[in-house]
Amino acid sequence: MSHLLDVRLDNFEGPLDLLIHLIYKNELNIYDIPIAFIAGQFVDAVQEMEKMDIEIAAEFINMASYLIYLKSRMLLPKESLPLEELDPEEEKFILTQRLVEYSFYKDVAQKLRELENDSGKYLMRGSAIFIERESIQTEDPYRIANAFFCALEKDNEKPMKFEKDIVDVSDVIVKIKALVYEKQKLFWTDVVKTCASRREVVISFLSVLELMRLAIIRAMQAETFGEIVIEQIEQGAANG
Amino acid sequence: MDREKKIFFSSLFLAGEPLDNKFFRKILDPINLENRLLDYMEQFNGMSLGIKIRQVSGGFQMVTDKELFTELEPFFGEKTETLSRASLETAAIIAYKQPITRLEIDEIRGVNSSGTVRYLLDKNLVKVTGRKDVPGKPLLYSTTKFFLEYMGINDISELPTFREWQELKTK
Amino acid sequence: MDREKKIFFSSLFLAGEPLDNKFFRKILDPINLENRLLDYMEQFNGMSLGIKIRQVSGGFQMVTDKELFTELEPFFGEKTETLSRASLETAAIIAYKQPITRLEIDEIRGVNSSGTVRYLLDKNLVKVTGRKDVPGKPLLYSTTKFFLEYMGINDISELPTFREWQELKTK
Repeated sequence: MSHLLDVRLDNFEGPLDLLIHLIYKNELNIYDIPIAFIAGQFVDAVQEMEKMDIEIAAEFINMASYLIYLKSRMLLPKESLPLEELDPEEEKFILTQRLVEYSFYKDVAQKLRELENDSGKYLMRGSAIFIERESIQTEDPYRIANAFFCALEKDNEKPMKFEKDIVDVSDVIVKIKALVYEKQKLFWTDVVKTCASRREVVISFLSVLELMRLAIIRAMQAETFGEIVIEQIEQGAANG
Repeated sequence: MDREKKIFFSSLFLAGEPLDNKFFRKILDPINLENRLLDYMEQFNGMSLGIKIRQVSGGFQMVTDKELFTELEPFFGEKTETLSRASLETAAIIAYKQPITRLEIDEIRGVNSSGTVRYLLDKNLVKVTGRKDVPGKPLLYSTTKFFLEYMGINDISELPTFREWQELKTK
Repeated sequence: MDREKKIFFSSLFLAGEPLDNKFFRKILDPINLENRLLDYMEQFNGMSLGIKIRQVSGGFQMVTDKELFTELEPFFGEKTETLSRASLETAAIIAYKQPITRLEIDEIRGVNSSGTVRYLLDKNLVKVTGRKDVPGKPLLYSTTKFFLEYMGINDISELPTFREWQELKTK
């Protein structure tokens, strides 16, 4: 009896699995199960498990008691059965249906196992490859060569200077003050020469007026449309 | 058209994952497209390059030939555990009976399946697809597109039917 | 050998990125291997599949055919900016003059290049390869293996010479 289970109970997915195992093991016809025989085998298997101190899931106990109940019902004469209960033959039919259905899924699971193994042999790349825009469209050795040799040639040219488009008044005041401190005396046309734009000329003129107001410089014009001379007012000599 | 064929091959090369017909209808002339794609697939596979195009989960995917598995596996194989018997059984039931509730799965298996269903959900092999209109409104489960890809099949209908199985059994 | 060819193709497919000769020597018979690989590459490219094998920085890479760029780009185009003129110029100077210090680059360009050099380092197009034995011991920069791959060349010597560039320019 202890050799009845050649596979441990926890290798079975459930009571239906164990039942199917017993049916195949004893070469029984799944469509006409000898209930008394199978009930005995099933109960033995469960008891064996208990002896081996393996925790038995409630489903196995339920199935064992159901099988015993069904077995006892089948032994009783038909007439003695209460009317509200199912005919034992019908019960057996339902159990058979369940077993057949379950055994179908058991086989499908086996088929899925094969598919899983087979599919696992087709290796695939996990992630998509994105086309690098640059390497496909633009960058090529010629472009690199072009960039390099053009840079070398550019070396001989005077670097182009970009002036700020917006001229700041305070920047211009600082510039004119510096010019005046440096030269003591200069012409307005000298100031104009330092201007990058017409706009800066206008702002320079306003700056000169402002510096005159602050008594930092004085400006004189000898004749109408003549040169304007700008000169520094000596510190202390102011207001003098 | 030759250019179309090249786009088909190169898209599959870049994607790695399966690309479905919807994708190709966007990028190629949709009229009678599927037949042409099947033709291209056959041409490609006929060249025996070690790379194959397979039909899977309702689309096409570029994969390596399985006969090269032993050589390529050490370098490119991912170590993934296979599914347990309980998971396979549960997945099988969901595949055939979808959408199905957990209780209905339990009835067929004769055991509680909540653990395995959760595992399959985690693995993206099954998904929740609604609730059944019965008391308690239990969740309904179906298999995913990834399930098909994982099993390497194009459609659930590729699995044997109950009738086919019975005929085999009674022989 | 046919199987070797298949392994070559399928490895390149799985990797997606370049595989160097060292890799193939591990997986295939190393004797006279490179000649055979070149031969396989030619065979593959001769089939005009829309997928090509190209030689790159001491190895091979499977890529899509350039001519399919417009069709594939909307779906598989990488979302990156192209190199700016400043970066391209700086990369070019480093490529031709390597190893070179930042100051030397600045002198050629006439502007400060610290920003673009940092950008190229980030993009893995250039790398630090030592220090120059002059006062201040400034860092020396060279182009990377990725730079070669990016330009689609095997070796820096494949860049056009001044004479070649002039000829190209005047055409």
